[in-house]
Amino acid sequence: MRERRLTSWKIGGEQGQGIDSTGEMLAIVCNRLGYYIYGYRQFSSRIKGGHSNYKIRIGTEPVASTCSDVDILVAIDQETIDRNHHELVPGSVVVADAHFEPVLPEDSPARLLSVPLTRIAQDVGSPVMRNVVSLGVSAYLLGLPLDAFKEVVLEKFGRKSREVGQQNLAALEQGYAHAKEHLPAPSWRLAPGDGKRRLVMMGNDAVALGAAAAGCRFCAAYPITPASEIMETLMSILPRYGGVVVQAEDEISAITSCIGAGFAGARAITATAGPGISLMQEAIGLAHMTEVPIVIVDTQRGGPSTGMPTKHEQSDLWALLFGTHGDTPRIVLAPSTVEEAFYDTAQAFNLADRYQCPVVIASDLSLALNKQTVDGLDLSRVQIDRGHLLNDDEIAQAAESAGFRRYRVTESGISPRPLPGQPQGQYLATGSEHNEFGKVSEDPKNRVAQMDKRLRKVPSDPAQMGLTGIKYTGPEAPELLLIGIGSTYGPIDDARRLLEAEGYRVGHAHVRVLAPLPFKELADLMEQAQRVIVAENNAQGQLAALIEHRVGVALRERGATMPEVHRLLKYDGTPFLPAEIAADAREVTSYAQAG
Amino acid sequence: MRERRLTSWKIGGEQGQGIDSTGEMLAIVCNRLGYYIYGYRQFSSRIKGGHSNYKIRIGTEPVASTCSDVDILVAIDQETIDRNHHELVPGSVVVADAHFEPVLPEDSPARLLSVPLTRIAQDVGSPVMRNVVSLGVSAYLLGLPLDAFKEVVLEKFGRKSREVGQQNLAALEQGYAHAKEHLPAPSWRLAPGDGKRRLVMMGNDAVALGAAAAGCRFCAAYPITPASEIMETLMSILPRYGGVVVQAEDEISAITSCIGAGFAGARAITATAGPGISLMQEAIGLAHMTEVPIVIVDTQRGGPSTGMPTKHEQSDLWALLFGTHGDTPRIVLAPSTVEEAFYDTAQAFNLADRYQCPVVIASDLSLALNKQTVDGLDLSRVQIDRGHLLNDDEIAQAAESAGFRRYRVTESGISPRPLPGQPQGQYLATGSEHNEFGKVSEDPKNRVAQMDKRLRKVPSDPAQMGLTGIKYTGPEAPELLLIGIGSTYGPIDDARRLLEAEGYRVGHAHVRVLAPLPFKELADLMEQAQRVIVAENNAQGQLAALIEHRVGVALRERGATMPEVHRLLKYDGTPFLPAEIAADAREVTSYAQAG
Amino acid sequence: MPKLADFKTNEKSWWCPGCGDFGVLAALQKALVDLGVEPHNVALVAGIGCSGKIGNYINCYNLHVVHGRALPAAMGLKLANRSLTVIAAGGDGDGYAIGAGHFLHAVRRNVDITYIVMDNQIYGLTKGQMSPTSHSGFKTRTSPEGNIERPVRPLQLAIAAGATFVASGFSSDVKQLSRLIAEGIRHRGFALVNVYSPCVTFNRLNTYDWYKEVLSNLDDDPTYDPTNRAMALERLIETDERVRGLVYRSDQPSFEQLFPGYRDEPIVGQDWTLPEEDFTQLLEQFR
Amino acid sequence: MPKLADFKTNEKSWWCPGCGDFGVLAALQKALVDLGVEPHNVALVAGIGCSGKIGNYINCYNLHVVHGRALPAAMGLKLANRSLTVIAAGGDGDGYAIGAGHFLHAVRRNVDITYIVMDNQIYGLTKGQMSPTSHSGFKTRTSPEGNIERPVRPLQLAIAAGATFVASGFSSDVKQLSRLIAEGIRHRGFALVNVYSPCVTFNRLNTYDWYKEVLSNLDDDPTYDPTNRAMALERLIETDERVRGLVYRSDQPSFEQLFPGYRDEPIVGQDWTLPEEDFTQLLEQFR
Ligand SMILES: Cc1ncc(C[n+]2csc(CCOP(=O)(O)OP(=O)(O)O)c2C)c(N)n1
Ligand SMILES: Cc1ncc(C[n+]2csc(CCOP(=O)(O)OP(=O)(O)O)c2C)c(N)n1
Ligand code: SF4
Ligand code: SF4
Ligand SMILES: [Mg+2]
Ligand SMILES: [Mg+2]
Repeated sequence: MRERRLTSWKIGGEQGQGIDSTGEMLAIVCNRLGYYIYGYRQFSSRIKGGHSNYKIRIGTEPVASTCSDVDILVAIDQETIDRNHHELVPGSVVVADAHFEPVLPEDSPARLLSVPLTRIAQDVGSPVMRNVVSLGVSAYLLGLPLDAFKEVVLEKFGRKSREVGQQNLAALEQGYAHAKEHLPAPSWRLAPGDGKRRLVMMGNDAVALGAAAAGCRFCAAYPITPASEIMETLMSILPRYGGVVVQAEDEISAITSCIGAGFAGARAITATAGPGISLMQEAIGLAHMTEVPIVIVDTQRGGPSTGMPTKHEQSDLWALLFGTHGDTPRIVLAPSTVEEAFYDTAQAFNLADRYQCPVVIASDLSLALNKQTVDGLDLSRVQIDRGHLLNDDEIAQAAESAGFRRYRVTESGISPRPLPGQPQGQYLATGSEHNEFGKVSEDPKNRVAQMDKRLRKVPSDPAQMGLTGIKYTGPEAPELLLIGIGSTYGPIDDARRLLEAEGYRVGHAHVRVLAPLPFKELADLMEQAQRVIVAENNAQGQLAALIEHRVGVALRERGATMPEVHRLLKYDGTPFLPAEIAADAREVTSYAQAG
Repeated sequence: MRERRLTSWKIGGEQGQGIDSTGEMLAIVCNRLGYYIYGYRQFSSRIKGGHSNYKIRIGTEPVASTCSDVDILVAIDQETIDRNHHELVPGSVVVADAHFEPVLPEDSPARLLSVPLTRIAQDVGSPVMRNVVSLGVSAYLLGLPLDAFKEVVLEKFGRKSREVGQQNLAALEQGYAHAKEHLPAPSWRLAPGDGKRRLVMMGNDAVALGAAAAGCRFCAAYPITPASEIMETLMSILPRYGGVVVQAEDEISAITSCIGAGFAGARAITATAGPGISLMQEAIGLAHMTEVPIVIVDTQRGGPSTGMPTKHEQSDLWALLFGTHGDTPRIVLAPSTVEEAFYDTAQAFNLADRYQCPVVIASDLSLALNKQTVDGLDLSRVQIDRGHLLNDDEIAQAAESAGFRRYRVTESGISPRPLPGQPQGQYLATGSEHNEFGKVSEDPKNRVAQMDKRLRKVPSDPAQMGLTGIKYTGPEAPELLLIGIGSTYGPIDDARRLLEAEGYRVGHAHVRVLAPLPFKELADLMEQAQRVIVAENNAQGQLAALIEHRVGVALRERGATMPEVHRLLKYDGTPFLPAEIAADAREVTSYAQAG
Repeated sequence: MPKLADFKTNEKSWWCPGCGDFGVLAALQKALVDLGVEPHNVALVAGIGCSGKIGNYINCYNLHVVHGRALPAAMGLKLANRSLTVIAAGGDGDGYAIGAGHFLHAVRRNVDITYIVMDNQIYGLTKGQMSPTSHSGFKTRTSPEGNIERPVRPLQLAIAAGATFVASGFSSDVKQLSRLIAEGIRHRGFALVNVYSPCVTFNRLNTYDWYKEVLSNLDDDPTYDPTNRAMALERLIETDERVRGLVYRSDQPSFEQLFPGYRDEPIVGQDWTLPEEDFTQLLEQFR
Repeated sequence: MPKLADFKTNEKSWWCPGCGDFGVLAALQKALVDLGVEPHNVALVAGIGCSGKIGNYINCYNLHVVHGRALPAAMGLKLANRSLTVIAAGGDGDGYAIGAGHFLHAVRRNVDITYIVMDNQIYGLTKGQMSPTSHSGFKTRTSPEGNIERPVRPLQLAIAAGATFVASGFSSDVKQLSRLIAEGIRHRGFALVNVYSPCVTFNRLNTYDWYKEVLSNLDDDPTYDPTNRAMALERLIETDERVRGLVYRSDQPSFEQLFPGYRDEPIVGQDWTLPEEDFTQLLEQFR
């Protein structure tokens, strides 16, 4: 039988019908067998009902994006077929519950396999187990060992009661048996996995773990999709280490509590999405002005306002950079994979402590919620750097009769910091303009000195902060440069491979630090490139505008010409497919050749 | 005696010592005598105590800015001399209260006139009237008729009681008499005013009047410096016309109430400063998404956070343009004089109704609080345009069984609007993404259609909205182009005159609409200019960055080169002085010539 | 006269089968029919949450705002158009967590709106975190070892803040609930109708059965006097607010009645032109 | 032992001569001295307002936040460093207008902080607008024809929201006030000390003389029992809150006592490294 190294499986049905848990179980099985997976859930802002689906790409090598193809579609209802059949490719199959008398469009390249999922489930106990039956069928079709599934099903349902576990086990086995007996033999099977149990996580898990690993012991947040899991996970971890997690009454309270905790020297985090970011804007300015370190996670979703709470988007970039009133320097990290979300979060705490200001992690819904295989996370790479804190002796030496100069104007702009509880370090941290002692001051000279100090302390280039500003793959002087941020890494990388295979000299520069923007590195790359495409998930080209500005100025200063920045914008709530990006790239380059 | 057509008078003392009211009285007197004035108050974020001063420039022609020169300084305490003596010019005088035994630095070009202000005041009733005594002295020194002062003093103090009025009158007269008898005769006097009583107003007055004139009948706001007067003035006007003003519990409530009122078809306004703008960011997105017209005034002050509440700044530009999460088109007007504040505010309501979105007035502390002479305000220039509202018949015709298509996708992006209370017009206005009927929808195609509709409806150029994007003065192809926004109009214009007199070919382009930015007009001007200076009151060059970006792209598209954008940034809390701008301009041009 | 069908929409409900909010919707629609108001003269302002979706299913003018802000929007709406029946609605999180400040101030301002809170003692839409009305000890996604905060007591709080109309409903008893809502609408001033509306998906503690057992019906109690503030507070403390019926009402002037120069016509129907004489007069103070 | 001078700063006061807030500052400093805490072990979080400037004049760790947010910041601070004495302070507008929501939630969360509200029934710093505690009918810059809103009653509200310590002070009686503050600090849990602190510049209604006349002293009343919730509420309603002294106290576990795994050492003093074994263990759930 033909072996495939990559396939794509999808299940769909009504929200509340176990769509999610079926996908989760398959993901775990695959992981345990040593495959790489990428999961993509589509769901809506309601609890039960409404179409929902879960696609899992499974491969023997890392999979970094979703795709538009489906090889196996499990349909719990007709709506699943209606909404997803366009993804079916030649040779694909639809496993549909016979119960609803499934119909496949005539011109579909797929083959319909009608399976009495509900009936089998009913026979072993209850129709709700139809999804587990479908998992048995899927095991057969994918050519994966049933035992691996048994283990996972038992783990999941055995917890509730032995009986429930056994029933689900039966459902699984009956599904497998039915498929083996009644379905045509599959034309392919997955090449065997390498048997290594890697990690299957979503970005929110990685952020929570990164925080815990970095010594964060305080979290205050307010529930919101798609950020809630960060608080929930920390709620289960931090108490073991003397940490505290508070579900605040709103986002303003959440971030202000973090400022209180940060002032006290604890590492504090809050996580939210667009509406929360907008509400936090005033307090973000407070953290800048008082120079209190905190970490803020924004899991971007469809905006503006309530927007599309369960849909992916990257449209808070401007708000994160320019959102609070007044002049503040920003640090915004942009992890592009689950793995990076872990290290970036840990790093964010170091940066916050070092530069004494809020640090933002710009995540997005796809990164936050889509499960990805991670090879491993290395705790030893997480080093805690508290920045310039003073010990009691240093404070005693520095303290003057007028008090301690908390906001001493230094060359670097960073002023050494005492913490409450340390003798003689008492000072006033205020959101009002203040002098070196922290006392409120409206003196014009002092104002300029303090403003300059605050603006100066954050370097203008991520390289000066020891950060990788750009993750670049491609030749030295690409004719075409693809630029993206956040979770678009996977699809852009896949598109790059596609294009490369077609002979294009294409590079992919992924922006890993949004602020300070690595404009020099970008300028180096763009100076060489003939065409530049910025692919991002928002309607206004927020990243493109920033690049256009900063790189434009840098290139003009070098006397170089700025290539046109072509915008590839997708803002319909779904992530990019690699094929879409590749198609756009071909068009842009052909236009270039024609033009 | 020599006649001057322009002079500068200043009084200083502790906050709470009548500094403000003395300045106010002089301003009124001058106005009634037919002079133009420009008042500049310096005060701090406290109620009593702390140095405060009030400078009034008085001229026979329009005066549009403050300056660094002082001809007559009235010092109620020594601190006033210490803090202000550097402004004294040759030929100037210091009227100082003998009471505190005033000392003037030896090298001062001014002459010290020690006058027993407190003693005279005490003699006629109470030392608190020392400021009124000083007004009498000032009348003499300026060569202005005492009668005009009497009228104003009586108006002000006669209200309290006849006795208080008479006492203050005596203080005034005694001051004048003392000066006449004991002080050296002044070497100059003001050329006579033309006797026309113009208007002396601050921007906040003009905004409130503009709103009332435009049919605004709802205001909800929360007190904050320097915006409070807008609500307070409307509180005194609107109830007469059936309008309602609510002091909200916070800014979030204020703006959301305005959205409620705007949804109901009323013209609604809220006014705030930076901290309030930051708090309103979420609701601003809601107004965009629901397409509800409202008007928001931001009287910018020193930021970030609480910053410098009583100091001038223009550092909310970015927050106003990019502050809320998600993609929204913005309309931000930027009046540069008190007069424009009136017409712009009235116009803002028309734009809000026409484009069905929030419209922001970007004011700033200098514009909001400094009193200026206004030649007159013409009510007939205020026309009310409600935008595309539907009458009952039109609604009945348009309504379908599924309801009324409130968010119909039209070519212009503007969807005709019914108002609550109109039969058959019922619809859902929601901050969630929605379909044409207003029903919540997460459909990708619909999302794109609605997002495009919202972004499309606001033109990309103010000219297409019938607005003057740039106010330009200068030759056709200036070698040097000065660009500013808001209250810097006066000082830049003064600087332009200075430079012009020195033979520079200098132009002044003042940005009257911040969004949509009049980038084409700017590009036309910048294409010609050899040097460009953007002068603004913030630390990051917020306006310069916008111009650099948008004009940079426009010029590149034209194949033209972008001149370097030189930033002249002042962020010490004080407004520009014309001389500062001129000096910078000379330096930049000389560098250009050398370079 | 409007019929029940007039207040329905063709929108498929997004609530879980069995959700208490269905009862609240039905009761509200019935109350509006009973009061004889036309759909176009009703404006409903809803917050964010499962509860906040109520506006999707009722045919009237609907404003669906951001989380926690239904009350200020409803206030602005009502003060702008005084001839509308204005209802605000939302969840316990929406109203008593993020919206708690607005709630207090709406109560004391006493604008003539009716506020319906669908209190399921949990965050439904975000999938089961504790809410400010969650019981102490209740295990949720954000209180894995049991809630350690003491719950908000909305009825007592409203009375302490000076509410002029306070009712407690149960979504299973549509008849009583619609009567309470209708009374709230008829009340001139701010009316709170807090409704126990079970979340069948995330709250397995405060179920229909649980409520049925614990709720006592004040309307059936001849000794209870809802105009007696002290008695109301006492009963609420005694029963830990496990009551339904009219809790308290008093007659006090509404904001509208007190506001100087207030007119009954909607602002949109008034003449907006500022007379030239008035303008000249206004300018006088600046001369 | 720390002395009064240790809590003073060399900062010149920005308050108007005669402002009530001087008394509050003195009382707080005295309370801290009486309790024997060192300046470096005290953290004061203040809001924005004239009142919020108190942090300028007291030598301790000070955090001056944005308007209305003193309580959440104080909570975060306390939960992070449990060995500090944490005080939150601000005005009536700060605490009961923009901060009302946080106030309610701080009360019910019962974190061990002491909250001092300098209640002058007016907005001082912004020059005389009405505040949520302004009397009905009071003419201010924003109520030119008299306030038409009913005032917030902070003491009743706190008790209705479940407060465990409620006191009312008068800034003229520094002795009593410092005792109340000290008791509030000693109380394990959230303590509200609302202080009538006259604004001599903008409030000509609620003056020193007025307060002296109307305030009755609960501490002098042998029949008053501050552990009796019903009695406390009754007295507050009867007197319209024109009282001073200890209003109510009850012993209930604080948030800290209930939080699972809570440790007494400040977070900053704890070992932050996550043991490798624990990390491996945490990762297990993702395999
Ligand atoms: C500013 C903001 N924060 C958080 C959210 C996420 N959110 C949506 S609904 C909700 C609470 C739901 O609980 P409740 O108000 O009780 O309504 P229910 O779903 O239980 O009816 C939250 C936190 C949001 N939409 N906006
Ligand atoms: C978000 C925000 N809104 C408004 C203000 C302006 N402001 C400063 S203090 C204050 C209220 C002052 O009243 P109160 O809290 O009673 O303090 P007081 O000055 O009377 O002591 C206001 C509205 C602000 N600083 N921030
Ligand atoms: S989750 Fe709960 S509140 Fe939400 S719709 Fe379902 S049952 Fe109702
Ligand atoms: S204005 Fe009032 S509250 Fe503010 S310092 Fe002066 S007296 Fe005190
Ligand atoms: Mg709820
Ligand atoms: Mg106050």
